[in-house]
Amino acid sequence: MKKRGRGMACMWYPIGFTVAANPSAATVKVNTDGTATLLTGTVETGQGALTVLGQIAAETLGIATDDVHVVSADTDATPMDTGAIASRTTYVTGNAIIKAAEQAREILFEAAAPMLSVKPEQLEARDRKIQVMGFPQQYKTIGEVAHHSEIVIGRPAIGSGSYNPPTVEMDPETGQGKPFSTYVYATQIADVEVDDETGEVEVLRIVATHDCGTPINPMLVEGQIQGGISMGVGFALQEEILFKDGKQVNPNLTNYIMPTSLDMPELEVEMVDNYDPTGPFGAKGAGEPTAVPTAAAIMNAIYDAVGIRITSLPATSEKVLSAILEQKAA
Amino acid sequence: MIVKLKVNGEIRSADVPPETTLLKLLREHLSLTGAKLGCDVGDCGTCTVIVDGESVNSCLMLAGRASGREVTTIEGLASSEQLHPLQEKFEELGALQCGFCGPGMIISAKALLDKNPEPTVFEVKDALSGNLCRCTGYTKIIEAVLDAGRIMSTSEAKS
Amino acid sequence: MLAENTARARALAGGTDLVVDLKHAPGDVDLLVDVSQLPEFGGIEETEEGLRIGSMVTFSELMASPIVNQMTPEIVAASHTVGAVQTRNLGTIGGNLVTCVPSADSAPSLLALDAIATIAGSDGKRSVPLEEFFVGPRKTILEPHELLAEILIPKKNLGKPSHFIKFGLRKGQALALVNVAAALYLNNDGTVAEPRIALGAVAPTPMFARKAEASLSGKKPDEENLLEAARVAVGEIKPIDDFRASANYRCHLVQTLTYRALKRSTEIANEH
Amino acid sequence: MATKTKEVLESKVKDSEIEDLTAPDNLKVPAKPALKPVVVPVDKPVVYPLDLPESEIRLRTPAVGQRATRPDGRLHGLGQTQYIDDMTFPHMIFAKILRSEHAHAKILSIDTSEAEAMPGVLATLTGDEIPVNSFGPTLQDQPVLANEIVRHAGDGVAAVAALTEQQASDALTKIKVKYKPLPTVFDPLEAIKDDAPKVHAPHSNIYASKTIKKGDVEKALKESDQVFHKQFKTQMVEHVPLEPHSSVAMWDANGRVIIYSSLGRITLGRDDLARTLGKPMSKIRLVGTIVGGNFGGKNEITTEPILAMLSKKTGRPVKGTFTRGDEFISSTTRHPFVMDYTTGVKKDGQILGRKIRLVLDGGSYCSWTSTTLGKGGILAAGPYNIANLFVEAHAVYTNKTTTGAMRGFGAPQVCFAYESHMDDMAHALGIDPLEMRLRNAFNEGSVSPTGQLLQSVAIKESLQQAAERFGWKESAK
Repeated sequence: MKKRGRGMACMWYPIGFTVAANPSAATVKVNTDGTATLLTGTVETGQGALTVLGQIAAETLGIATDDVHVVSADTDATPMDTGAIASRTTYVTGNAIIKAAEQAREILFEAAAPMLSVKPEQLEARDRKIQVMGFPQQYKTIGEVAHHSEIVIGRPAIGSGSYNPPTVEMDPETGQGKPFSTYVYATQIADVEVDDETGEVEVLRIVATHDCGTPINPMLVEGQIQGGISMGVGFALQEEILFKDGKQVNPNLTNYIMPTSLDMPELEVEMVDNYDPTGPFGAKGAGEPTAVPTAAAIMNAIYDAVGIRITSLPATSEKVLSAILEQKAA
Repeated sequence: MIVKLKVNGEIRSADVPPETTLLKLLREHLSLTGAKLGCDVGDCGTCTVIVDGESVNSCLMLAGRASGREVTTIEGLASSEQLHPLQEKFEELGALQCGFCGPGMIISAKALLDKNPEPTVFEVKDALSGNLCRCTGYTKIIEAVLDAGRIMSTSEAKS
Repeated sequence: MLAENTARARALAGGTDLVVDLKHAPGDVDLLVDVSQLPEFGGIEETEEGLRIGSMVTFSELMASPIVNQMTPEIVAASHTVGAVQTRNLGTIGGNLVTCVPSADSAPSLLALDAIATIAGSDGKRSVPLEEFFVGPRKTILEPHELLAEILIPKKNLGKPSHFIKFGLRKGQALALVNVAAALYLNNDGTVAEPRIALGAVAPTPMFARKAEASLSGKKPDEENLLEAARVAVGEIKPIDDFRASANYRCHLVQTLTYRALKRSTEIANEH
Repeated sequence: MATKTKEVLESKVKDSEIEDLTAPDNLKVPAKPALKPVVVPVDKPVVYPLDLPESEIRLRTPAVGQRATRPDGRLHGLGQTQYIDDMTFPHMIFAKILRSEHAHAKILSIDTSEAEAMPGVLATLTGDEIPVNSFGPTLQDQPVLANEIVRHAGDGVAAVAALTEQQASDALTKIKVKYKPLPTVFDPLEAIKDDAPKVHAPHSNIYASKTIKKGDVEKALKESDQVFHKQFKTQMVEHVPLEPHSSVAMWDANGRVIIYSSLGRITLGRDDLARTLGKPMSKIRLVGTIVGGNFGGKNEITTEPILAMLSKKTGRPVKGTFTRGDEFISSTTRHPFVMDYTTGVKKDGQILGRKIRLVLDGGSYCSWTSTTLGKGGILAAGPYNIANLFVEAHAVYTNKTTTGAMRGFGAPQVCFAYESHMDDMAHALGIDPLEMRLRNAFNEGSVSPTGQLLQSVAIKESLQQAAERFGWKESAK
């Protein structure tokens, strides 16, 4: 018979390396038509890093996402970056990009100030314009200013910056210290059905609410959460590298069982409204934490459905059935 | 052996060893690298192409068997003026992340929509179950296929 | 051609298994003969004797066939569980049977309908019950010069109430831990006639649970009798322990799923 | 392979233009003149949309917060994204790696002479030829190609470069490696014992430890109304990026090496290459492209130095792409954890103290284990205010596949434990699991297990928002 159950799990997860320095550097070049090029040493691994980093550069310069071309991942051309790891790209590389773009923007402000008969500190960059704060009717387009700065004044608008999350070494005895700059938080709730005669677990639905600070690109954050959950479902129920005499027995996708489209539940994904003052425009990160609470939520749902506590992953149908039978025997 | 086939509407031929798979023929002899090699044994679906209207794992089909047939790869979906509705929707909804599964995924979806432009969610999942994706959880992919199907069925109704 | 080059020649059907074998052991085969397009091995048709399914019919063709859907819907259901769309488009029913792995998904639902295998060889054709076609893991009755030509579902079994259940480690593209197909008729007095219980992945070859069938024959299909048949079936299987599942778990599955398949078959019979 | 394929074809392509192309016997020239000449492969570019309008959302300001489409999204959909394995270079050859079948053995000899004589083979490589044959993000304990000891079934021991991948694979079977098997240990709880076989003799199998202490946990457990204990275990998991690891190396006449790689971190990748190849960083160019899935599995070098050395030996671009099997047995995996949790609570659900012991199966090499150990240990108590805490975490070597970075660095493992434990306690105390969590969860300004003041905390908000969306109260049994 199929039995329904629900279970929740929450988690916390840090951004960046544990204590160790993990800097990023970036260079932003504004073209004379007001578009820009961002140079970053990070690598796009599918998460949408280059899109998000482009958006951060665009935001700082007051231009649109499409105005920024991102050049990445060439040690001959791009600045150093610790890389696509530890959910650090939006936060660490993003902060470096803001510094670089601000430096370029400052050059634009200094060029625009006399053009607009104000001081540089009175200016802001918005909607592809350099405009006077509190009196936006008075503006020059970024293209005009960038052209003027580079071609007339002879000062190209280019900036470089770097960022490393501030941490404090952990005490070797007590572990006390500040290993990370910031953390994100999340909850997932799973709705499952357990067949108590075969042990088969079907995950019907997962609700996920994740804090990532400001979502720079909500569509990409949703994608991270959905993908992380699929990894969590595999971790919970099916995936395991098995060994015999020290050799893997299932090193292929026939017998290493990861979720297919038919194995994924309905997903309902939301972001928790939050703002981290240390992050770029309040952002933290979203990559890894999405895969963290899924298995725990599913295990708690299995408990709710059939009253068994799975203490070792994955909860294969065989393991679940044998726990059910043990419980009946007891 | 010489294999002659029609790929994306063009007649192509190549002289290949008989054990060559259709995937190798496409990638290494015809420079069509859209279909990917992910497992080489038909588990992952990244090599999916359409042969005479049916989706197949090109890593499991010997090139000789494709001789005289019509093959559609991911490179054959768009025209110079427009994207295929699937390509359009996959882009718009951010359905792909690393993108490695994308060509196979879109080809499988095309094979489905060509026969059934208004599939149910289950039918979409079923049609894509031979295409593994590790990044997306399939959610946005399924949405994009459903959306593309709607575009395809309305444009068909109009014409 | 195969007859002339027996030792290292293989007939290529859909290729979903054979092409993989070639990649793993390229030196084992010197000659491949593509039989997938031979017209005499294709096609699905209703004949005097029953439903004839050419061995080179793909699983997708089976699923799309109106005759198969109408007359033997469980063969459609079983075909649907084979791999994924891409493999079903290439993979043939004959290839699946000839490869003869214990978990061949097409076998149990065909066995349950007493399917007959027709074999073509250099010296003519012969027919055997499908059960006898399977000799051992990856070993069939076929002589090197022979090919599986077609499968026949006898006329009397077309429309026989039947149910197929595949149990795998996931829903998409799964390998079976256990396959169960049941088929039965109900007599006018409501008792069971000609019950068939065919099992896959629990013995060296796909098999019938003959004792379980006998235990149910002529009895009312009530819960007790169906459960008893399922229990008897467990005694007939020879499952292995492997990394996918223990033999013990496969026994549990056979009992549960045999009961369910019989119960569903009974329900279908009552609906008729 | 002398395979002959006899095609018996029934063409489904009806166009008369290719009627004569479907002749079954491909060795014969078509008997009648073709209607159109046969198009010889000419790498004619496929027609793509060239100048479609940009999606409106990418043109909006402000940029932050927009659901902007990815610039690579369209290329993905068109099949135009160039992954490493899609790249070819003139005169490019292919490398394959022979891997150990032994979980632990001393290499007595490696004889590549027969392989070198195989058709198409241009070079072989063993670990002795690599200038600095070790790497690793924390401890440089992993050989690029093992030349003394293999520590898991999957260690590379030799490489071949040949004109085709098949020739390279065929040649691997001709390499003769003599091994002397050594005692093995696979279970981390066995490996932690003093008398266990040493994976990196003479060093202890315990190669990293971490402790976190806060308050007085023993006292807290004594003062608790109820104390719960449970052990949890997790399994080894593979990243399964759909794109297998792939690289191409080109050693040029100036002694500069250009490497295209699926690595997810090129700056540190170049550091590793400079070290292993013994070259100045300025002589190495490492280029990444979009990675076809990483999840932590592409965060260290694998074949790059091997390809570079083979390129140096042959003067040709050398490509090496993992098979799916290589991906499983030789790339890193997620650490199995053994986790002992002891927690003391008050009747109202407040957690007074918690004691945790984590043992990480570190596999054969350190890789990113130190990071996993650190994060796992710090996060192990959960997002809860626990005044009295003791966490000890140890990583141990075993003769299994190397464990390394994988999405979450130990967090999914400890979350499985602390959240399962949380529900057990809630059920025992008769408290709703949501309420149990809300009573203990961090607030803004809470102090973390390491004494850090936490800011931008949103754990309670996430719990409440999820409960509301799910219908937690409504679905109570």
